[in-house]
Amino acid sequence: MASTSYRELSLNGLWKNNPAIVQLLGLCPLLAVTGSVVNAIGLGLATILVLVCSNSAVSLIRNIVSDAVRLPTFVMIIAAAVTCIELLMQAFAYELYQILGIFLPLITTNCVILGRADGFAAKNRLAPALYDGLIMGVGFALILVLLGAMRELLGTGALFANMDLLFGAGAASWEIVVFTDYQPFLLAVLPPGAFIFTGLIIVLKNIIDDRIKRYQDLRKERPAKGSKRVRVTGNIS
Amino acid sequence: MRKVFDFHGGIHPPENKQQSLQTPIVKAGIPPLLVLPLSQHIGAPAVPAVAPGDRVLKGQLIGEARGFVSVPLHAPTSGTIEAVEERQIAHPSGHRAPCIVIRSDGLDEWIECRGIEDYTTLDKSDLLQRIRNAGIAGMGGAGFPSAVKLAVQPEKKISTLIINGTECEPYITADDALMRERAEQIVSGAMILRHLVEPEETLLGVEDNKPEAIATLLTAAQGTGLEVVSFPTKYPSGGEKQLIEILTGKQVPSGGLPADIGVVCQNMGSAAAIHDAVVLGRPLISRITTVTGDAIDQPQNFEVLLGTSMAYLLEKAGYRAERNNRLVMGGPMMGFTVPSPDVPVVKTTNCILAPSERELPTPPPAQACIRCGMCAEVCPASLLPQQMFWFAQGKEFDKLEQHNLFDCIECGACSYACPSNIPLVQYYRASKAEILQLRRDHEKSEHSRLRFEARQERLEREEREKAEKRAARKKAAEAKAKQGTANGEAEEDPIQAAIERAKAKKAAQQSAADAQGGSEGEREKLEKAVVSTRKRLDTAIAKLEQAQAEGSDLVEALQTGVDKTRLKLETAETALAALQNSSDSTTAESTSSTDAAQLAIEKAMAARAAEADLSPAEKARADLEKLEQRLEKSRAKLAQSRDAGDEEKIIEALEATVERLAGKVEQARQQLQQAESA
Amino acid sequence: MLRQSITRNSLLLALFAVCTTLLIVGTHLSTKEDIAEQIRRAEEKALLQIIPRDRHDNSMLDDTLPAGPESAGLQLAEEKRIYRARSEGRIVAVIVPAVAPDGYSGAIDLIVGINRDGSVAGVRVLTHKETPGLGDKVDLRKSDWILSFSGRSLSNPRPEGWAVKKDKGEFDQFTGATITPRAVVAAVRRALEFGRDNRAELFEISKTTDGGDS
Amino acid sequence: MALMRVTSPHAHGPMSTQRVMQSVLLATVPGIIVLTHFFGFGTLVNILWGCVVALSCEALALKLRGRPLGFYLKDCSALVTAFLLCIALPPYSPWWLIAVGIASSILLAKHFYGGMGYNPFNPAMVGYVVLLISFPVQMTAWAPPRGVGELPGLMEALQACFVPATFDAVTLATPLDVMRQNSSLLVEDLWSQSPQFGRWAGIGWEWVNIAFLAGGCWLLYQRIFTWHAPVAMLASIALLAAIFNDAGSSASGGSPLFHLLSGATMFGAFFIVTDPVTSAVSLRGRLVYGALIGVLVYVIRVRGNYPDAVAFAVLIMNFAAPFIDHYTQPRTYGHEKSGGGS
Amino acid sequence: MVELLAQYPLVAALIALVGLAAVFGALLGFAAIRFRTEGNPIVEQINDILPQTQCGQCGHPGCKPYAEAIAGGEAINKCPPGGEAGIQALADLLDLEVIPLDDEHGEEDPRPAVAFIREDECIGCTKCIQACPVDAILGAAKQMHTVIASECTGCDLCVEPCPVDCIDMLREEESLQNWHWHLPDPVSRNVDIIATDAAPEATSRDRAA
Amino acid sequence: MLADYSVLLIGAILVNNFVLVQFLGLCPFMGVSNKLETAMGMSMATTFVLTLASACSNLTYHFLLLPLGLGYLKTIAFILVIAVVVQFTEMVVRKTSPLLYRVLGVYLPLITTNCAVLGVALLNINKDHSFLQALFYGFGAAVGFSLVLVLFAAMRERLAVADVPQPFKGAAIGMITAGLMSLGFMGFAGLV
Ligand SMILES: Cc1cc2nc3c(=O)[nH]c(=O)nc-3n(C[C@H](O)[C@H](O)[C@H](O)COP(=O)(O)O)c2cc1C
Ligand SMILES: Cc1cc2nc3c(=O)[nH]c(=O)nc-3n(C[C@H](O)[C@H](O)[C@H](O)COP(=O)(O)O)c2cc1C
Ligand SMILES: Cc1cc2nc3c(=O)[nH]c(=O)nc-3n(C[C@H](O)[C@H](O)[C@H](O)COP(=O)(O)O)c2cc1C
Ligand SMILES: Cc1cc2nc3c(=O)[nH]c(=O)nc-3n(C[C@H](O)[C@H](O)[C@H](O)CO)c2cc1C
Ligand code: SF4
Ligand code: SF4
Ligand code: SF4
Ligand code: SF4
Ligand code: FES
Repeated sequence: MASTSYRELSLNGLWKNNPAIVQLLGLCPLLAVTGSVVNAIGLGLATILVLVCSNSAVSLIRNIVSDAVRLPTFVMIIAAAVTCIELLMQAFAYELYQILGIFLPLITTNCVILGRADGFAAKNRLAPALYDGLIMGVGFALILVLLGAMRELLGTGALFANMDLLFGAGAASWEIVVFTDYQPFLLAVLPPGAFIFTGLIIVLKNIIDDRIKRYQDLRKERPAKGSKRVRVTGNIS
Repeated sequence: MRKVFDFHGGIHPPENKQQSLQTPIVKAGIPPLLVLPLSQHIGAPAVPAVAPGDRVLKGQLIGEARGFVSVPLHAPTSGTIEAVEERQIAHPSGHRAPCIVIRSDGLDEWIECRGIEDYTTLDKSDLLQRIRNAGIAGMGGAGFPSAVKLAVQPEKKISTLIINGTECEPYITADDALMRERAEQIVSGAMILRHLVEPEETLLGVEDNKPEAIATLLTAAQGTGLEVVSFPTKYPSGGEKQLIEILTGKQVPSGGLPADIGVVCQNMGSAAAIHDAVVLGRPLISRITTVTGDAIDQPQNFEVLLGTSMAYLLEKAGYRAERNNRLVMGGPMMGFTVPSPDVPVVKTTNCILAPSERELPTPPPAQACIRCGMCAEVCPASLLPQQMFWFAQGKEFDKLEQHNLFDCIECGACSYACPSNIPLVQYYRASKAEILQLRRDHEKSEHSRLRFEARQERLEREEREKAEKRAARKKAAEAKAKQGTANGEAEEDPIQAAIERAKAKKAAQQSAADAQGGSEGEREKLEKAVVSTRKRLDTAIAKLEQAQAEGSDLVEALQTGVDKTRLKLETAETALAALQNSSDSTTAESTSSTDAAQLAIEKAMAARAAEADLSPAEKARADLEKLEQRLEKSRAKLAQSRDAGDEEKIIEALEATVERLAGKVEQARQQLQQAESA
Repeated sequence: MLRQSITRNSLLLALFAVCTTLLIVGTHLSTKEDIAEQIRRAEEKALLQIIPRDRHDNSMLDDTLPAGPESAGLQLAEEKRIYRARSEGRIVAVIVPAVAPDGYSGAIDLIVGINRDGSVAGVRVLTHKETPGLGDKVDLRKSDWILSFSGRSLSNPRPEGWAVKKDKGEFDQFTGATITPRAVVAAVRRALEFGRDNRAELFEISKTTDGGDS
Repeated sequence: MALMRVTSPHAHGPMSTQRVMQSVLLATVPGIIVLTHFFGFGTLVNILWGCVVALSCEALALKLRGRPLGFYLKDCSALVTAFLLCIALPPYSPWWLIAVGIASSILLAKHFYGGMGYNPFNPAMVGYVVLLISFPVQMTAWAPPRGVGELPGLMEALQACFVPATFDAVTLATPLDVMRQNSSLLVEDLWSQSPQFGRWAGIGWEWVNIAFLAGGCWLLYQRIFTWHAPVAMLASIALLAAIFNDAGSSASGGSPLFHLLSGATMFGAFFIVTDPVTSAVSLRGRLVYGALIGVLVYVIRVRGNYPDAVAFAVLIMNFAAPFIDHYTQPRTYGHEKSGGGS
Repeated sequence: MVELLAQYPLVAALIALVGLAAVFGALLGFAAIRFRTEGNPIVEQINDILPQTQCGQCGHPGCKPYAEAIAGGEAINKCPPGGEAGIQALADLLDLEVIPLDDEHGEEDPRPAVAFIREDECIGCTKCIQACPVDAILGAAKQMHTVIASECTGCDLCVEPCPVDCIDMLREEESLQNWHWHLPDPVSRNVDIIATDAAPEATSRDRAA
Repeated sequence: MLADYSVLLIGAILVNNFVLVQFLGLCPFMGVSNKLETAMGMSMATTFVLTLASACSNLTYHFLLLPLGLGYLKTIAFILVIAVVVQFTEMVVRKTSPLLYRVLGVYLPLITTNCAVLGVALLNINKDHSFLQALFYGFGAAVGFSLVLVLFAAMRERLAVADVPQPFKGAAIGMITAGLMSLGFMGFAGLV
């Protein structure tokens, strides 16, 4: 695994194995807090932080823990990271903390984090683990923001409202009203919209993947059929 | 009036029965040629008891039953056996099957038949034997050997015997006509059946759309204790299970037989045939067949000798081939289409339906299932056809079985009712077959697994033993080294022989391959052969070298292998080169790049030059001759090894060879024809 | 072996527990004050919207009176608090919790600021379950209808006017939704009446010293 | 002519999918006539525009999926969806509302799932609910019936649809709305206070329901569907209404007759609940399916936020239909007990 | 006591969490020893689904090793003899998504094949016997060899080692005995209207088959 | 009293359904719903663990964390409690009923990362539930989760044989279906 290149890791986290829309992990926050961009960014940042911390920590201790207590240890590390971030957010972005509600502590059970800790960090050195955490987090956050933007735009006709919750009073003016005199399409911001739009993002990804695959198929020839065969009965002398 | 019950579902398709009921039953006469498939029913095919050239009399045994679930076959008229060969038969697959072909002599000369006046004196097993010997297979549908069905196990007490005169399918009137005209025979047959199974009651079930038949049956059955029961017309009330429910209110348990609930069911036609067999001593050699449909000028019922070709019958009834879109054996609901009118009538041919396009139009493309449930409403087995259809589409076999696919009687009511025109029954048939295939496959794979594991174990054991032995040998060798003796090898001969044999063979094949050249496909094949042979040669040489290095005792065998492969390569290359040369010299030059090929081309050029002035037809003829010789030889070998009582596996293998060669001969023959016509 | 496994594993886990606890407690201790401050500020925020800082100089959160189901007119379901805003010790306004129980989809929680002169300082909806797109316009985030109460009092408009336009009152309703504003208007009016009836207690006006501000 | 080789059965019944759909369209006609009589041309305009949008959406989806247009368009299922959705929409809806609704129906609910026959949710009801939660203002604007308010003419109806900005809609709460909102009055007072109540239910509404009942009965007679689901639904509504109706306060939810003849009850029972694609398949399953829809309709009407609950109840039960199917397999011939489930 | 502890948040937190963790760790350690599981029953179930052709096309020496690999997380689409149906069954068992067969490993051949040795060419070298994973080839050194058709799994492993290339893989031909109805074909490939069996191609295929 | 609890139950099962309205436990909802059978197993396991964890976490909070003034440790404490409950359940089930273990066993470990479990524990605190209320709320949440999971699984089995366009196959159509389900569940708004 050590040979995994950073390029590969990036590609995986951002696209090929995107935690949110490919692995379908961490769906709860994805759907719950993406009513607006600012919520999405807030939770996205929190998730990235937790992922980076937990991946690094797990990578550091990977040789100490025994199998039996592996998972609980990881969970504890994650929970600690989450709690710290929760406390910090409470101290410095209280309103956002209130909006995110229980989904902030619920980062603890975001399967992406435990999954990366167990599946990657526990087997790799610090640097790749850290990078993996970062890129997975970014991949997750990007989907969060994309979904948030789609829903906010359709649901309210504007984008980047209330950014001051996260970026201080100066950000209050960031709001862009895209459609004036817009008849809000409330479905987008209501729970059903969250599901449907996530589904549509997955569809979009499938279509793009399909295009890419077709393009690649045109360019490179397929490996020979049956090329991976082995002799069941060993070598015949 | 007896209480009759209803069953779930059912449909009311237009009956279309009156067309064929205008005239009484007509004797179809004796056609010049009769073709009798050896397999006319469920169960093992009969074994021919005659050889080509034999003269047979009407009613003479020509096919013997083999096994328990099998019935014998009799000559429908007198004549000579013309052949025992594969012929097209009435089967939905359109495949050919072994048949006995009789050329009738027109004399219609009966073999001596001895009926018995009073069958009650006969032992029951004798009586059954008579029915069996008369070749009676159920005439209502599946053609299940009647004697088997009647040989009820003693522990199953039969309470009801049902004679099935329902004839619920549209168009068909064979049983109706039989009941109208030969009610006495039926009643007599029913009495024999009653005597055999000793039921508490015997019911003759007839749908209420045949008042005339009911009336005649009632008269005939007077005083016999047989009860004629009529019930409302509905398709498929004639299905055994449905009829049993109608008449007794009981359902045959899933996977069980009617006998499990004390019922035996026979068709009216079967009953009449049993009468003939027992009272008159006549075997089953003819039956009533309805010929009907819009493409027929005079729809009517025929009494047909089994083996009569459908074309003959159709002709008699005034067949308008140009109007006909499909030819169905059986009714429009359960019947199957036959590939051509030249197939023979068999024991289960109750109807030949020749509809026009307007009458039974070509099915339009199916639409999506809208789950309307009309199929479920009409399904007599209370299944959920739409669910089964979905699962069949998704190949979800577990779910299909969960939804009781195997209780489907393939009656077609669901397809009839489906507004989306989905060929539901075909899905069920295919799925049933696939599930059965999967079961067999799974059994086989279990078997393979065991063998594989056994082999692994054996190999491990051998490995261990070898290791031990090696250790022992080492010791021995050390001891031997002191003695300093050497051994010469002697066992050369068999391999040498094998080489010779193979060489001869290869040569023959080679020439065949040569002659086959000419077409583009051939060239591709040859090219592939060259490449693959070259590759093989390389590996063979590598192997040989390795073996030599290791001093393995297989060096010689490998050497021959290498030689042979080299030879093969050469010949292949020659052939290819020649081919390219003859067909397209420009491409030949560009493609033959390797030295070896270049060399081979030159070598082959000469050979080609000699052959080139042979015309294609001549070449093909020569080819054919060679092949025929080979075929002859391997036939001989097969016969020889059969005589010698060789192992079955070997015989099988030889049979396969013969078949393959036969195929090739056939191919060559066609080529020859083509060449000649060209 | 069993014992060994148990001790080893529990020790390990305990070790991690210690580490994580240290981390958390550390963070907790260093953010404690900030958080407390934030919480207060958040609680105060709604109050401050109604009575801005420049009108008072006390901490409203610490100057409260109890209110509950027994407080006639407020229709509260549970115990709440009335906040008082003072300027130089004198109560300039109070913020009264109120409930409109007859919203379209259940109760609507409000706070109503009442000035010493009996006029409305401001109204805010705290929680509601009204239909999104219809009744939820009582929320300031969706529309500023709620601001139309500011400055009104029981005499402005006259009692008949304390209703939505459809009921011949003075307050706008929303297209397609009458029930929600109707309920809110009624609740605000009741809150004002409560303020009038309990003026003395709320504004600490003793009967005798009822000075120049009536 | 070569002989055809096909499986049995060779005969086919008279039913075709196209005919089924056309029958449903035909059966809505009495209802539409009565609707038009009481509420003006709004519904007719809705339907016309809806059909145009529906066919375009269907054609678009087919095009994108590379399917032959003619073959699929002629099954008329898109028209049925358009008819049913447009009947359910308030008359005089603006064109974009209808377009969004139909697009949700045909694209989201139908073609995302593979087109006709594969959709697990009733397309018309998906369209309706999407609109209801997205545009509640427009969706709760029912015109007052003839005799209570002025009826706009045909031109005004067209104007309402295509240039909605210039049309000033007159709206009135529907009887179910009124019933839902007033829980403190006696039913009799409610009746006398609100102009929209008629003899048994709302003015106009009762006749609309009776017309749909008639259309439904005709479909039943034509054997387009079985009686199980609609009867179960109506029975359970009536039963619940009878149990909880104390003839006094409006909090008790109204009389059985009121429930049967208001809102979309009959329309739902005979045209929505019977949608074969999205309902349970076995007869027993349909009984359960219909009855549960009835229960949900009653409960949501009386206790929930949405006065006419048919659409929600149908969607919720669509969701449960496969599960119901799993446990209501009929007893197959020759089996001891029903073989359903595991 | 409690009040006392509450005074010192650090101590309190430590006691609470460490206490919990210690109890937890003890429980887990106990469980780790006490409830250790041996073997993996899922392997047997997977192996049961694999076709046991033992052909090695999946890249493992036999079906069992592949079953173990699948249990260890390998993709389920590498067994050509099992084909789509096999993948479907595996996906069902393991609750995975059905994926198409990986054709790097070969293609599914719907018709089973049986090896056949042209015996007059066989030189009796026994290579094929060594190659056969299920011992379906009979023969002794320097004698003619033959394949027991009923035991042959059709893996074609014996073909390549044969030095004289006298082994053919014979496909089973459709005959009256093994004929059965096929599922209706889509009318044509580019438009998938659900099939009818009346499609001209379908019938011609049936006839040809 | 009884009415209160039934309101709590109905609220948790239908009106504020954990999966469709509150967005909790979505990963197992999407991941373990391909087959009805597995969904059933998961439902049973989750119901048991969720109810138990809800009650236990409530006890932990009220009798350990609150007295010690350690409210901020709730996340980590709860996750420990949940893990213990899951592990403990697994042990007990394995020991006492191998049959049940075969049905539930594989799902139990998955539950630790089901955010519905932690979510219920946290919501209990947010809503100030008493022990009994927590028990009912946990049970209601679990039943709500199980209900939609099982119905969804049955529906996905049907979708598996539908002619869904290629890019929509699998997770995408699953999501859209969940969306339409949630659309239906909006009808329950206002019931309690
Ligand atoms: C494979 C097979 C085995 C049968 N075995 C028996 C049997 O042992 N005894 C018996 O009385 N009938 C047996 N039957 C006959 C059936 O019960 C039934 O009568 C026969 O298939 C004809 O029914 P049908 O024309 O409705 O298809 C068997 C049928 C089949 C197809
Ligand atoms: C759908 C269906 C319809 C059938 N219709 C008849 C019928 O009309 N008349 C009849 O004799 N047999 C009919 N059969 C065959 C009977 O099931 C049964 O095989 C037969 O009566 C047994 O008698 P046999 O063994 O003498 O043929 C039908 C079978 C099926 C599956
Ligand atoms: C789905 C639905 C949601 C509604 N939501 C609200 C609401 O949130 N607030 C409200 O006042 N009325 C609501 N209503 C009530 C109706 O719109 C009612 O007809 C309206 O209040 C009457 O007002 P009008 O007199 O302005 O037409 C709702 C109605 C429906 C059908
Ligand atoms: C009796 C009957 C009722 C129907 N009801 C509906 C309906 O409520 N909504 C709808 O969109 N389509 C309905 N359809 C049409 C059709 O089933 C629908 O377009 C499919 O759901 C699309 O796949 C109905 C069809 C029939 C035969
Ligand atoms: S009759 Fe045809 S369309 Fe109707 S449910 Fe059955 S299979 Fe589907
Ligand atoms: S063919 Fe099978 S499924 Fe169809 S109606 Fe007949 S018994 Fe039922
Ligand atoms: S590819 Fe061959 S060896 Fe591998 S699992 Fe399949 S059959 Fe067995
Ligand atoms: S490998 Fe070929 S030559 Fe050798 S024994 Fe087998 S069949 Fe004969
Ligand atoms: S994020 Fe909620 S269960 Fe995975």
